[in-house]
Amino acid sequence: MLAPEDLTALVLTLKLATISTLVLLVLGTPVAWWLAMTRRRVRPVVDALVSLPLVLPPTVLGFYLLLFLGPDGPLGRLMIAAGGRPLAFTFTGLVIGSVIYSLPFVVQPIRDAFMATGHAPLEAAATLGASPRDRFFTVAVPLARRGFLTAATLGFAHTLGEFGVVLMIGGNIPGRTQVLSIAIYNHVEALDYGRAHLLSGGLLAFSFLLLLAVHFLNRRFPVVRV
Amino acid sequence: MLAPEDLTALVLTLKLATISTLVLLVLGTPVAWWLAMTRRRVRPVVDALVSLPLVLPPTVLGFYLLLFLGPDGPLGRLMIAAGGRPLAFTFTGLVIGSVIYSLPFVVQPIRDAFMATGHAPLEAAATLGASPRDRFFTVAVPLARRGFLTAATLGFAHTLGEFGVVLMIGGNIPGRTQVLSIAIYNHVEALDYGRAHLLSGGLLAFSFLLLLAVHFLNRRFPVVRV
Amino acid sequence: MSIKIKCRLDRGVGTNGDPGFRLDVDLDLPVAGITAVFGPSGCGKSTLLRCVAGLEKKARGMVKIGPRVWQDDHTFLPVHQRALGFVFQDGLLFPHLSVLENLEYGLKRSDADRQTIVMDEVVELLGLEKLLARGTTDLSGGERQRVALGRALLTSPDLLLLDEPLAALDRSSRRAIYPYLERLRTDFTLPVLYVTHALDEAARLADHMVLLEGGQAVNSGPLTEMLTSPAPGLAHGDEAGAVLPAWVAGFDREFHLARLGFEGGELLVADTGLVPDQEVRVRIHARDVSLTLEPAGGSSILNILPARVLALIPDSPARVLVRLAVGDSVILAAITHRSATALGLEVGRDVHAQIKSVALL
Amino acid sequence: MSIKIKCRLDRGVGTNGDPGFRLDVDLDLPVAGITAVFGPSGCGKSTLLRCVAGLEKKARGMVKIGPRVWQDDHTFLPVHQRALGFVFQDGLLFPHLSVLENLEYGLKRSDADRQTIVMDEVVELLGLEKLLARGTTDLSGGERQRVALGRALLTSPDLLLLDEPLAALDRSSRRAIYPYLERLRTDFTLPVLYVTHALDEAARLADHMVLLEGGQAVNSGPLTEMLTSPAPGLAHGDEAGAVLPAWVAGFDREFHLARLGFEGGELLVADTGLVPDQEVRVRIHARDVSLTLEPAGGSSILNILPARVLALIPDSPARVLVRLAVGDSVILAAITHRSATALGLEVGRDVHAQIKSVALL
Amino acid sequence: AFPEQVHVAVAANFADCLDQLGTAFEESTGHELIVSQGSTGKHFAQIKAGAPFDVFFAADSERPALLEADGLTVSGSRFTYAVGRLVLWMPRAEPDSSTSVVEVLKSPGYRHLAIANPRLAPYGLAAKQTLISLGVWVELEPRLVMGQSVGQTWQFVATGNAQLGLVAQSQFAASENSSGSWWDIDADLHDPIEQQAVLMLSAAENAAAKMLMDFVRGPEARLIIETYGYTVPED
Ligand SMILES: Nc1ncnc2c1ncn2[C@@H]1O[C@H](COP(=O)(O)OP(=O)(O)OP(=O)(O)O)[C@@H](O)[C@H]1O
Ligand SMILES: Nc1ncnc2c1ncn2[C@@H]1O[C@H](COP(=O)(O)OP(=O)(O)OP(=O)(O)O)[C@@H](O)[C@H]1O
Ligand SMILES: [Mg+2]
Ligand SMILES: [Mg+2]
Repeated sequence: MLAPEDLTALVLTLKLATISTLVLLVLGTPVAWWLAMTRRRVRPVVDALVSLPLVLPPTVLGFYLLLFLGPDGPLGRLMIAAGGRPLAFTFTGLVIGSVIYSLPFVVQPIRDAFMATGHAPLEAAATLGASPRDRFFTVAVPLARRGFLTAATLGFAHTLGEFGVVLMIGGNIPGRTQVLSIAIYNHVEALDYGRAHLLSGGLLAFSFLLLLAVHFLNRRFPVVRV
Repeated sequence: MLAPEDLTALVLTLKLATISTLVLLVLGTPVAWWLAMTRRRVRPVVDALVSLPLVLPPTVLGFYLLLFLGPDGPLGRLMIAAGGRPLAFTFTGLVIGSVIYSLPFVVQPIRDAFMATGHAPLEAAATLGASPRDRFFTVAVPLARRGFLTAATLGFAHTLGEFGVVLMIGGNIPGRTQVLSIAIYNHVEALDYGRAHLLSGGLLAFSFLLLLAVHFLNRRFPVVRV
Repeated sequence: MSIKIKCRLDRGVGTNGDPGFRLDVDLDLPVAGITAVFGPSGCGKSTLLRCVAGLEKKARGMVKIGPRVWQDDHTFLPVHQRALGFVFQDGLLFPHLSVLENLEYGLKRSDADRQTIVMDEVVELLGLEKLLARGTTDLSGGERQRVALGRALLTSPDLLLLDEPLAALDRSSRRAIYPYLERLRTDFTLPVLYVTHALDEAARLADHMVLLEGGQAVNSGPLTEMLTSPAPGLAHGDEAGAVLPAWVAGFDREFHLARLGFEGGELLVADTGLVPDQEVRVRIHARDVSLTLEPAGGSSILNILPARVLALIPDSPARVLVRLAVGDSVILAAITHRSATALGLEVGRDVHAQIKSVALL
Repeated sequence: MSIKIKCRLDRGVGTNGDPGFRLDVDLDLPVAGITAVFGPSGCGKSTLLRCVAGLEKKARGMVKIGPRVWQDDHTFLPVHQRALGFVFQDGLLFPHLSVLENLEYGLKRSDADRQTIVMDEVVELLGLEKLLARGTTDLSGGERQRVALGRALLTSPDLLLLDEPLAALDRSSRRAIYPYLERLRTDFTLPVLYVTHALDEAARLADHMVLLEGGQAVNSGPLTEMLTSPAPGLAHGDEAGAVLPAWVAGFDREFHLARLGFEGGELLVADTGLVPDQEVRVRIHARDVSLTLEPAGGSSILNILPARVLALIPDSPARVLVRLAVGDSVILAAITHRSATALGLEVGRDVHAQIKSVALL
Repeated sequence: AFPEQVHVAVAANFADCLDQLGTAFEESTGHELIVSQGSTGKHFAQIKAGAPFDVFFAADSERPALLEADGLTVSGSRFTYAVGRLVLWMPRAEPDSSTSVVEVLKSPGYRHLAIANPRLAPYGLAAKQTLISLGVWVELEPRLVMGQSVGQTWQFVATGNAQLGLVAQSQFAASENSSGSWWDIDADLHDPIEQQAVLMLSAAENAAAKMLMDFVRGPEARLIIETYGYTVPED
C-alpha cells in the first residue's frame, strides 16, 4: 500500500526523530539544569537565546544554517579543514538542524521541572552522601520526570512534523534526507492528494498511538507530587 | 530603511502573535487544568490529541485547515449557514491556524506546572473559604506562573516564526495576511538576500530583547519554589 | 446541640495484602469547647480532621455542627462553604504570597459581619509583626506554624480544626498562645478539634477528649473523666492526674498566693493575676500527690487535704494509682507499692493528700 | 577533642530597614554525647545545623569535628563529603522513592566497613515494618519523621544533626526511640546536635546544652549545670530541676524498686529492669521537691534526704527556688515564699528534702 | 557503461512530468534518477551551498542563467525544456465558453482570485503580466490571494477557498479534479514561461547526466512533456 519511497521516508523520519530527541535530551538537560540552578546575571540572556531559534521561519533558519554549514560557512570550512565534508545535505546536517530548531521545546519544560523541584531534595540527598553528579541522576532527574516527558514529546513530535529546516539543509534527497513531512508536502504540491491523505493519516495514527502509550505509561507510574 | 510592505508585515505579525498568544492562553489553560486534575480514564487520550497538531508538517496541516475552513469544509459550511463567510484568507483564519498549531506548546507547560503544584495548596485555599473558581485564580494560576511564562514564550515565539500554516490559509495578502515570516521567506526565495538578512536580523534582535525583558522580569520577581 | 461526626473512609489498600488504613468513627461532641484528639502516630488524627473539613471526598457518613448539616447521605457541602478554619500539620502557607497576604487571604473571604477575630490582635499575639512583609518560603518552622494558625483564626470560623498547631513551638511561645485559644472557647464559644501529642496541652486546653487508635475512637468523653477513669486511656504513668474546675475564693496578698475553692476544699496556688470569683481549671498530677496518715507539720507543702481512698489501681510493678475522694472531687495519687503497704492503704481508709504543686491551667 | 563551631551568617536583609537575621555563634562542644540546641522559634537553631552541615555556602567560620576540619578559612568540605546525618525539620523524604528506598539511599552511599547501624534494627525500632513498601507522599506526619530519622541513622555518620526529629511523635513513640538515641551516644560515641523544644527531651537525652537567642549562643555548658545554674537560662518555673548521674546500688525485689546511689545519698526508684552497677541519670524536678524541718513519718514519700540550703533564688512573686546541697550534689526545690517564710529558710540551714518522684532518664 | 545515478533537482510544478520522463529514461538507459523536488529559489540557494545536484530543472530561466554566470554550470548546457501555459480556472462553474476571460475576471460573482506570487514563481509573474495586459490588475488587486508556488495556488482554488485562479495547464494533467470551467490564457498576454535546465559543473564527468540532458531534448521526452500541458520550443 505504501510506495517504497514513502517507506524509505518513514524509516528516515523515525530515525531522525529518535536520534534528534536523544541528542536534544542529552544537550538540553545540562542547559536546563544550568538555567534552573544558576544565580548568574547572564541567565536571562541565555534563557532568551534558547528560545530564539523559534522566532525565525523554519525555512529561513534553514537558509542560515545552510550558509553556516555550507562549504563557505564557518562550520563547513572547519569540516573541510579537518579533512571532512560539509554537513549540508547529510543526515548529520539534518540532525543538527532539527536539534537547533527544537531546542526550546526541550530546554524549557525540563528547566521548569528542575525549578519546581527546588533545592531542598538535593540538599537532603547531599546530607545522605550523594555527590552532585549522583544527586543529579538519582534525585533531580527522577523528580523532573514529567518535564522530561513533555520535552521528549514536544521534541519528538516537532521533529516528525519538522519541515522547513530539514527541507532547506537536507535538499530533499530521497533515501538520504527526504523525510516523511517533505514527502507529504510533495504529494500535496504534486496534487497527489490520495497519497498525501494516506501518509498524513498514517503519521497521525502512528503518532497518536505512540503519544497515547507514553501518556498511558506515565499514568500507570504517576509522577509524585512534590 | 524598512520597506513599507515589510513594516506592514511586521505590525501584522506582532498583532497576530499577540492575539494568538492570548487566545492560546485562554483556551489552553482550561485544557491544561483539566488534564492536570482529572482522574478520568480518557486523560491520556486527550493528552495525546493535544500534541497531535505538531506531528503534521505545517504546510500540510495548513492544507487540511484549508479544507476544513473552505466552503465545503465543516467550519466553512457552518459559517456560511450562519450567514457569514469562510475564514480562509482572513486574519481570523490565521489566528485559528496559529492557535491550533501552537496549542501543544501552551498546554503542556501549563499542565506540568499545575501538576507540580498539586492539590495541597488548593485544599488550604478551600479551607480558607475560596471557591473553586477563586482558588483557581488566586492560588493555582499564580503558583503555575513559570509554566504560563514558558507557555507564553513558546507560543509567542512560535507564532512569530510560524509560517507553513499561515502561508497556507493566509493567502499572503499584504496588509491582511502577509506576516513577517512569509515576507522574509519571500525575500530568500526571490534571492533578495539583503532584505532577508535585514528583516531576519531585526526580528531576531527584537525577539531577543522581548524575551530578555520577560526573563529579566521573571528574575526580578522570582517565582517561589513550592 | 452537639457536633456529630460519623465517618468512614478506606485509604488505599496496601500492597502485599496489607488491608490499608480505615478510619471508622462515630463521635458526638459538645458544641462548646475544645476537643483534644489524641492517639499514636498514624492512628488517623489528621485523616479525621480532613473528613470533617470535607477534604476527603470519599468519606461516607455525617458531619453536623449544631444545626448545620455539612454532610450526610444526601448532602456534601464543599469545603469552601464550610465555615471552618484548618491548620494543617505542615502549615501549607501560600508560597506566592507574603505573610500578610497569607493572613488576609482567609480574612477577605469571610463575611465582614462575622469577623469576630481581628488582625491586629492575632498579629500581636502570635508575634508576627516583624514577619508581615516577608515571604513565606524562608520562615523558620515555628514561624510558619504561627502564620498558619493566624491565617485560620482570621476566617472567624464556626469550627476550628487544628492539627498539632503548636508542635514546632517552644514552651514559652505556646504558653503565650494558650490563653488566646481559651478565649476562643469562652468568648466566642468556638468549637475546636485539636490534634496534639502533648497531654499537658490537652489538659490545659481541652474540655473533651477523643482517643483514637488504628482509625477507631477507642474512648471519648469529658477531659476530667478521661484523665481519672481507669478505663483504657490516659490514667497511666506520668500522665495520670485529675483536672478540677475551681474558682478564686480569696488571696494571700503578702505571699502572692490565691485560694481556689473546689468541690471538696481549697487549694493555694501562685497568684498569676487572678480576679476574685474567676473560674479556673487546675490540674493535679498523680505524681505530685503524696499521702500521709497524719497531717505533717513543718513542711513546705501548703496543700494538705483530708481524703478517702476510693480504689487502688496497680499501674506498674512498682507503682500504684490511688483514687481519692476529696470532698466531692476525685483526684489521683501515684505512690509506690512499698509506700502503700507501709501505710496500710486500703479502700475506705482516711488519709491526707499532700499536693506539692498545683498546675493552674 | 571537641567539636568547634564558629559560624557567622547574614540572612537576607529585610525590607524596610529591618536588618534581617544574623547567626553568630562560637561553640566548643564535647565530641561525645548529645548536645541539645534550645531556644525560641526563629532564634536560628535550624540555621545553625545547616551551617554545620555545609548547606549554607555563605556561612563564614570554622567547623571542626574532632581532628577533621570540615570548614575553615581555607577549606569548605562539600556537604556530601561530610559524614553526617541530618534530619530536617520537615522531613524531606524523596517523593519518588518508597520508604525502603528512602532508607537505603543513604545506606548505599556510606562505606560498608563503617556501617555500624543496621537496617533491621532501625526498622524495628522506628516501627517501619508496615510502611516499607509504601510511597512517602501519603504518610502521616509522624510516620514521615520516623522514616527521616531512620534514613539519617543508616548513613552511620560521624555527627548526627537532628532538627526536632520527634516533634510530631506521641509520647510513647518518643519513649521507644530515646533508648536508641542514647545507645548512639554510649555504644557508638556518636556526637549529636539535637534541636528540640521539649526540655524533658533535652534533659532525658542531652549531656550538653546550647541556648540560642536571636542568633547568638547566650549560654552553653553541661546539662546538669545549665539546669541548676542561676545564670540566664532554664532554671525557671516548671522546667527547673537537677539532673544527677547515679548508679544502681541495690534492689528492693519485693516492691520492684531499685536503690540508686549518687554523690550524696541514695534514692529509691521504680525498677524498670535495671542491672546492678548500671549508670543512669535521674532528673529531679524542683517542683517535685518539698522541704521539711524534721523527717516526716507516715508518708508515702520514700525519698527523704538531709540537705543544706545553698541559696534562695526568687523565681516569681509567689515562688522561690531553693538550691540545696545533698552531699556533693546540688538539687533544686521550688516552694512558695509563704512556705519559705513559715519554715524560716535561710542559707546554711539544714532541712530535709522530700522527693516525691524521681524521673529516671 | 555501468548504471549510474543522476541527481536531479526539479521545480515542483515539473516534478510529476519528470517522474514519467525518468521512468522512460531509466528503461532506455539503465541509469537511475534521484529526484529532489522543491522550489527553484530553494534549489538555487542549496546549489550555491554545495548541494550535490547534477542536473537542475528550474521553474524559470533566470536562476539557471545566474548559475551559469557564476560558472557553476557546464557552459552551453542550458536549454529550455518546457514552456508553461497559463489557465484561468473556475472549478465551481458550469463549463462555459461564451464568456471571455476579461468578463469572468471583472464579474463581481467571486471573492478571491488566486495567483502565484509574482516575485517567486514564473507562473505568478505571467499571471501578473496577463492581468496588467488585460487592464484589470489595479481593479483586481484587492481580491488577489497569492500562493508561494503555482502548486499552492492550485490548492487555494481546488479547496474552494478561492473561487478563481490562474494556474498551470500542466496541473490539469496531474490532477483528477479538473471540473468546472477553464479558459486558456493567450500566450501573448505575458512573457513566455520558460523553464530551463542546466548541467552542473560538478557533473561534467557524469555521462549519465549528459545522457539525461540529451534524453529530455529528444522526441520521446517531447511527447511526454507535451502531454503534461507544456509546449516545447523547437530547437
Ligand atoms: N532568606 C532569609 N531572609 C531573612 N530571614 C531569614 C531567611 N531565612 C531564614 N530567615 C530567618 O532566620 C531566622 C532563623 O531561622 P531558623 O529556621 O534557623 O529558626 P529556628 O530556630 O529553627 O526556629 P524554629 O524553632 O521556629 O524552627 C528566622 O527568623 C527566619 O525567619
Ligand atoms: N493513600 C493512602 N494509602 C494508604 N494509607 C494511607 C494513605 N494516606 C494515609 N494513609 C495512612 O493512614 C494512616 C492515618 O494517617 P493520618 O495522617 O491520619 O495519621 P495521624 O494520626 O495524623 O498521624 P501523625 O500523628 O503521625 O500525624 C497512616 O497510617 C497513613 O500512613
Ligand atoms: Mg497527622
Ligand atoms: Mg527550625
